[in-house]
Amino acid sequence: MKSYLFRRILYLLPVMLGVSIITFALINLAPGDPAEIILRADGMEPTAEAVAVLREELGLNDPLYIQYGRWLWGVLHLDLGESFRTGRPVAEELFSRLPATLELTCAALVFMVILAVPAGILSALYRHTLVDHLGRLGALAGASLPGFWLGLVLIYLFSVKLGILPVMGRGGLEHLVLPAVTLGFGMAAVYARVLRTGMLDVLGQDYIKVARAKGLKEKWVIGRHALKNALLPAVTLLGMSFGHLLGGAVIVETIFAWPGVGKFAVESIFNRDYPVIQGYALFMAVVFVLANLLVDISYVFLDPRIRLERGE
Amino acid sequence: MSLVPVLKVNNLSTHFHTRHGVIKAADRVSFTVAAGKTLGLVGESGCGKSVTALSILRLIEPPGRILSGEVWLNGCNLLKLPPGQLRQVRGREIALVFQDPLTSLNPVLTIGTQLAETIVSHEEVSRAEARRRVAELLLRVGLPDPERLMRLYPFQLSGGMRQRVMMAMALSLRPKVLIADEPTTALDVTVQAQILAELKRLQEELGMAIILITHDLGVVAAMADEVAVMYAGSIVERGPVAQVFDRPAHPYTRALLRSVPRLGREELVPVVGQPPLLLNLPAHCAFLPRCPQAGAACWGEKPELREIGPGHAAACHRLFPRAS
Amino acid sequence: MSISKNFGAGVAGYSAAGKPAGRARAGPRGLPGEALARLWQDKLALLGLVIILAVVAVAVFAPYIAPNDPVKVDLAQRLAPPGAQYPLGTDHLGRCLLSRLIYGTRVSLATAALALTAIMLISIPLGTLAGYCGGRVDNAVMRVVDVLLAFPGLVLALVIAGMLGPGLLNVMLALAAVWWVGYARVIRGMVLSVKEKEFVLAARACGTRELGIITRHILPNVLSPVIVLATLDMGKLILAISGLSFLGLGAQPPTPEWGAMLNDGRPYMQVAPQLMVYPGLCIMTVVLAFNLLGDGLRDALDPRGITRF
Amino acid sequence: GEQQKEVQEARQELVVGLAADANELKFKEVGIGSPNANIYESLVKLDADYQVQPLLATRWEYRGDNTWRFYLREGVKFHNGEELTAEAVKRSLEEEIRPSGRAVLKIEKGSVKVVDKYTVDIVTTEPNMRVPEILAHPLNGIRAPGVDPVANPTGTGPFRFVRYEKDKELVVERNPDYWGTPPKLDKVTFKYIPDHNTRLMALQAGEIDVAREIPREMLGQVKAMDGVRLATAPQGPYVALSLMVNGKPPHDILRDKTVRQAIGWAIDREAIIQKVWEGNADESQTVIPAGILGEHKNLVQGFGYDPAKAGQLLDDAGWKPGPDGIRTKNGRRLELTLVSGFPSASVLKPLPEVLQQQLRDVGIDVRIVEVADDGLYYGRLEKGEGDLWLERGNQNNGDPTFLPELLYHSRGYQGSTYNKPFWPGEEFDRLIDEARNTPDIREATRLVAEAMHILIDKESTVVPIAALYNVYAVKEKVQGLSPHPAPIHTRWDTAYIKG
Amino acid sequence: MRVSLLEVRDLVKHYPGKGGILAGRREKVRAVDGVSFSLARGETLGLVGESGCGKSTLGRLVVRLEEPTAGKILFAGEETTGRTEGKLRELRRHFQIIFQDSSSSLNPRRTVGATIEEPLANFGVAKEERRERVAELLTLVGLESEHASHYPHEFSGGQRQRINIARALALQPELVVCDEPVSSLDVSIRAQVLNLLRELKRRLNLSYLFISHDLAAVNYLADRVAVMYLGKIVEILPAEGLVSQARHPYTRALLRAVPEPDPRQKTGQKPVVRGEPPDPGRPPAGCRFHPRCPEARDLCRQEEPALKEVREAHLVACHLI
Ligand SMILES: Nc1ncnc2c1ncn2[C@@H]1O[C@H](COP(=O)(O)OP(=O)(O)OP(=O)(O)O)[C@@H](O)[C@H]1O
Ligand SMILES: Nc1ncnc2c1ncn2[C@@H]1O[C@H](COP(=O)(O)OP(=O)(O)OP(=O)(O)O)[C@@H](O)[C@H]1O
Ligand SMILES: [Mg+2]
Ligand SMILES: [Mg+2]
Repeated sequence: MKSYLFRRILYLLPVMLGVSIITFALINLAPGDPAEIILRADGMEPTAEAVAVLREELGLNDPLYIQYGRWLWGVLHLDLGESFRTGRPVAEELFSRLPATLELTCAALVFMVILAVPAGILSALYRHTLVDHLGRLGALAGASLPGFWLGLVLIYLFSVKLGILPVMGRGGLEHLVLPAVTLGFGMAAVYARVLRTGMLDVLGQDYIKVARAKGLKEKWVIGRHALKNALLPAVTLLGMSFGHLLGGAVIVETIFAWPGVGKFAVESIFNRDYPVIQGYALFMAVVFVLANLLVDISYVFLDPRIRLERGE
Repeated sequence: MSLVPVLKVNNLSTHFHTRHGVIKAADRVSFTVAAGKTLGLVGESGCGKSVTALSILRLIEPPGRILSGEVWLNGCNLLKLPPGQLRQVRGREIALVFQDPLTSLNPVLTIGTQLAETIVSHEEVSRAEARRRVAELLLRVGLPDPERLMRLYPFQLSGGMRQRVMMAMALSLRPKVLIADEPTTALDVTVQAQILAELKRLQEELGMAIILITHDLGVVAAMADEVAVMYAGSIVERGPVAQVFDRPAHPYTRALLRSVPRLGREELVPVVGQPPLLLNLPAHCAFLPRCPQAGAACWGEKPELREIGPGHAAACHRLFPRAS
Repeated sequence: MSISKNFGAGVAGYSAAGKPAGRARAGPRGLPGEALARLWQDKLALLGLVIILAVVAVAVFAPYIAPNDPVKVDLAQRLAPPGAQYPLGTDHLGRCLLSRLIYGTRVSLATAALALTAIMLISIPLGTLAGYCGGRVDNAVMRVVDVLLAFPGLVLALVIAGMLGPGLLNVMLALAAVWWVGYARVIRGMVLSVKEKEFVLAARACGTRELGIITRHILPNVLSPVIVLATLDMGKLILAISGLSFLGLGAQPPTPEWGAMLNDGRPYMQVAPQLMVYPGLCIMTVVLAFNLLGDGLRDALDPRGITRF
Repeated sequence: GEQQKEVQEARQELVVGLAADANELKFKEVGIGSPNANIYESLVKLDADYQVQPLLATRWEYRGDNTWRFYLREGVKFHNGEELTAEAVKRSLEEEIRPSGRAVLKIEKGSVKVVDKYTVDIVTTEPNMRVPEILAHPLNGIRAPGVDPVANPTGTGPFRFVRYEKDKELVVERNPDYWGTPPKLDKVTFKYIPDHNTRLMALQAGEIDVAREIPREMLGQVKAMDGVRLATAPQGPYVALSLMVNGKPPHDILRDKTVRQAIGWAIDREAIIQKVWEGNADESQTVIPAGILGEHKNLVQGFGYDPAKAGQLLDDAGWKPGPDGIRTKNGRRLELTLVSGFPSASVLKPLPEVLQQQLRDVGIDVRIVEVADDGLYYGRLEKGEGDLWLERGNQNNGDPTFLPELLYHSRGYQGSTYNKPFWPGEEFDRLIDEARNTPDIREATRLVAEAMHILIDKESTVVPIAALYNVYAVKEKVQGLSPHPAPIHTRWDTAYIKG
Repeated sequence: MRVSLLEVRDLVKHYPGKGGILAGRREKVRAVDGVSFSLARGETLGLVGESGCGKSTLGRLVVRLEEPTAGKILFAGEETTGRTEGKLRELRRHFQIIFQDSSSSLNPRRTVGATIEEPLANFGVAKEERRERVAELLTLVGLESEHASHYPHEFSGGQRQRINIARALALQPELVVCDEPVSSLDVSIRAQVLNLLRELKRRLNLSYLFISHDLAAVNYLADRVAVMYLGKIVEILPAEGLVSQARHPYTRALLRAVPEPDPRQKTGQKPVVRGEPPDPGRPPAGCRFHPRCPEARDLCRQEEPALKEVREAHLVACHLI
């Protein structure tokens, strides 16, 4: 297993290299000359000479691979350049906002699991009953709701009308509720559907029949034999959901004035703060890759088939 | 035969209600098994063997439904038992072994856990005691080094070992009846021979009754004392193995026996036509379209299973000139 | 020379029953006719289909259905309540809300459909090639896929759209650039499994050329899960597009696009909630319809659930 | 007496909701940008009419030879207890104010001379008659020497820095040792809430007391809210269309002044003000805040709404109505591109669509291009890709030449390259240059007003739409808050909470 | 001896072990590990062996659906190994294959007619003629010409296998590899298909390589029987002598393990060999059968026995003989 983990981590190297190439390439999508933008951001007039001087200074006239090498070298030293807008190191800016985003996405993930697991499982256990139909329709509707819409409606209801939850901002647990629900709801719907099919699959398996034939209590059959098998594949999906949540966080953070990287990224997009956008893409990729790594590792621990088959 | 039947199945009917119509997977199935004896249940794929087995344990799930019948064991009708008591019977009185030992074992639990939980859920024993008994059981089904084995997961075992584990699981509470649903179909012949021998030995030791489901006439011949031949959801012939093989009464049994290739035999006479679908079966004898001896009488209602000799019964109009 | 001279008549006595034995349960699924029959049973999926057909009809016939010019600004009529001239009232610039919603159908559907087309055009050849050729081609494609999958999809789409600047075309490009990856992977996986099927081997054994194998044997068998995926993804794409529009990266005024309309209506959330409610409902209904249909199609075409994730 | 009592009863804490956190921006220092938390004070300040008033300097004079003398207020202490002296002013102006600010003032190291403990001379490197007006900008606030302006911003203002969390909030507290009347508020918290709806709902829910930057379209609903009122500033920012006068085909239509003027007459400003902005704007068409032009503001006339006249002008210019209502001339359709994006497309919404409709009504077809920010806007402008350029501008100091020079002078402000498109001609340049070199502010203002007359009425390279004013949505319990037309000059020390 | 239609010499096929980049070390699976035999025109060679011993791999190698790792295959004297697919195509019409799984060997999205037509189209038969031949072929295998327009899922397993046979025969091949053609079929149908195959062989002078793990079925159809164990042929002998003259301990064990449908014999429940077939990734040293062989000796553990002729047309690979 150790060697599996080792290889799994080793495998990240080429992937991260590719990620870095794409991230680097992103800047070339943008209209306009970075030198010019920097000059403007500094309140200076981008005259032709000034641009030329700055281009030379920034090495923008070097061949792309040299620029890439230089950039990568910087990235490896956690130097993602400086924000055009704030003039501060991008890494620092992102790091300081990352905890807020992680807090939000993790809370949403937890909410998603809390909502989706019982919903998915109940609707599988009571399939073709009212519970199931309502669950299925609810899940489909949930997956069809635009998140920003839901967010604004939730604020209006729970904060303005009922006044039981804060409208916005990051703070205690009560601040987390609405954004996490907004963010997690759509994914929960998707997740519940996946769990339902997974559970139905498992319930049709022979070993479930065998467990019943052995005279095990139904609780035991579901809780021990069915659940574990049904939840295992769902674990992999957790990693993917995390990616979706990171994406969805952008909108939710903007609505709820949540001081995270997503909101920062949107602002940076509108300010054409390219180093920040670049850094954001890279950061999210790293977080996502690490999350998936975590999921894979936990999967290895959870699933004996993988744990014991690899290596040793 | 004056043997006392342990399990008595009477007029068991199980139907599936699907979009396309009703599938009469088991239609008024009746048979008995005596202690220490083996009943072989043979028939083509889809004729209702597994459904019958599952119905006995009441493991049928929607869209299937057990319509009628009685399953007598120890003086109780399993089909009428409240769920709590039924659970007590399952595993302790009747055990089940499936065809595919890989899918029958939960892939994420160790062998030891899966075996021990059977014991623990029926008897007030400590975990340690349960595991001790599991080890003993594993030795008994011919698996060496049980301590190590108990820590393994199903995928780490070979097919034969898994099937032995399944047997150990089934036998862990010394059930009176063992239902083995094609226990060796997935295995190679050499391994099949090992497993069958093991089964025979354990039956002698424990004195249990076995219902052996298979479509391999050879396995029936080797293992069973009595045989029941199923066709399209119903038993068409039932009787002591030697009699049925030597003097098959039902045209289907006869045709089947002639269509199986044997070492050294020169001609094969196939059963014509296709096996029927159990969907919306006609009212008459289901074998009629394939029957070489069909006559006008066969177009009437479905024939009943009737005695044609001691312990030997068949369901065919040609055997009994119409009485009514 | 005719075969009959060689073969003579059929081998007597083995004739199988006259009709094909109509196997209801057995056999691989995925025949158009049978799938449709199964879909017919699924009332929710039918509902989805009906909605989608209706929406497509609305999109096509928008000029004939819309009561007013969708971009005609009439400040005197601003935020008018529903009435004879404006069945759903007007927006903040006095434009007919209903007409805008009707024309918005065109924009939203067309954008999502175009993005989807681009996704297909990239992913089907690449996925098929990777799965069928294996080896180095597969490796190359899959490494690219791995790398793109290392980014959270929506994040990458946002960043690309952000880099390219606002505009529906850019949003479409960004989504296509990110979205094809999942398809390529699914298609490759399916091609791999179909490639191993014995009918492919049989085709090769009887001398069918590679191209024939791909087009006649592999692609048709890969297609139905792709259709399911595409149906479900139409909904997801519409959502993603509206989300990006919400952030201000999408449609340019005065294009009546639902996401942008929603965004425009936000300031009036409390005084004229209909400006947000109707576009939101439109998005939700259409996405729901695609989800319903996709779900039903999945059950009908792909009962094994290859496309489940 | 009674008011005093109320003040004591209520908790004197104010929470202000803002759209964006500008504190982190390059060259902005915590507490100065948006919002100005009144931590720092400049030597002089701008009153609501853009007139320069004493603040840390009680008096100032121009002594010839590019020398401006300022007499400091005595006994003023920084928040860290140090005294405000000429030395501190020198250091602050020469070292701590960002280079661009120094460039505007035209000072460099050594330009500020300590005359005595409370007197400084500012000797500009070239003539600059607008020093006091420029110094009024809060960015030129005086910093305590030797203090980290990010971690611990320290000035002389009525509020002291407490805490700053990026993207979340900035908190300041009352400065008990303030040299003037100490503020009534104990604490002010500025929260950053980018989404307008959320900001407004936060106000409704009572999480904030003041919401700034509420889109004008939303003000109608704010008025209807219980316990919320609007606090408005005198007019400040302007909205105008700048017209490309020397574009190359296809953007050469507006070379014709008649067409430019037709556009001026085609815009129904009243409808825009009343319907789009719900009455929250003013008619003024001077571009420069009317307060700055003062008595001379009537030199600029602007346009009225007269579609018939607009049509006539277009007819005169040879553009005749075509079958679809769009005018044509020699087979060419009257199609113009409107670029919206200064300072950003989102703040100008939904104006482009309204203008599109109004111009269409006189037979001009308009294509809208929205660009996200000023950078892209300038980029487009430099390439000359557009005819009509929709801008919202405002002015933060008292220098009347600032905006005209920045936007329309051929030289541009510090030599911009993008002014040519809207250049109204030599005469304009001459007037602005002269204004800049006139020490007397009233005369300077008159010259600027004349220049604006040329810009708007004569050459019509700019078609003003309206003057705006800042509106804050304020909880009723908040009293004494009077927003400044330029938001950065707003003072919070006069506000208090009524119990 | 007749002219060999098929000649297989020292054929080897190794597969990389399972697992991708992330798996541990990979073991080569020696699916076919040095197999030689020949097959005469009109002859049927039966191939038996336990699951995973390499029967199907051998079959696929023979019809050149796989590239062998080493060894030669000659078809009617022409080498088929080492040819490009283009050069191979002309030869393909002479040898065809029928697979075990009757349903997965038919494309569910093509009609039966299209499926049977495909080989004809590939070799340039005109459209009209194809129609006719499809009808003929369908009748030949006991179906009806109207069935051409139906889809595979409308047929039962036995009928589907008939369709497969029709397709295989479309090009009038000389050799047909039957890879367990009846294993997936119901007992009552097996005999139909076996008889059909036998009848076709007789009529069309076909040669079969008939693969099965069912000794009785092999014995019924084959002229000679080859027994495979872990990638190697351990015994080849004429079918008539299978029951009485088999010499290899494995063949004998197989024969005894097969349960006969005769209650008086009660065969098939005596464990004749111990243990289970080993993993082809790690074949044991020496004789591959030695760990399970009741008569194994030291020599068997060390040295691999070669296939030796013990009588005419009877070869055995065992040290004990
Ligand atoms: N869940 C189900 N839904 C619908 N029909 C079912 C279901 N389970 C079984 N059947 C039907 O019941 C009939 C009997 O099935 P069963 O599994 O008992 O056959 P079998 O004799 O065990 O066959 P095999 O030899 O293939 O195991 C089949 O025709 C099948 O169509
Ligand atoms: N494409 C492949 N890649 C890797 N290993 C393979 C491949 N095909 C077959 N093998 C391996 O080669 C060995 C022989 O397989 P083969 O299918 O030839 O056996 P078989 O005798 O036909 O078995 P069965 O009776 O189960 O059909 C097996 O261990 C199998 O796992
Ligand atoms: Mg069964
Ligand atoms: Mg095989």
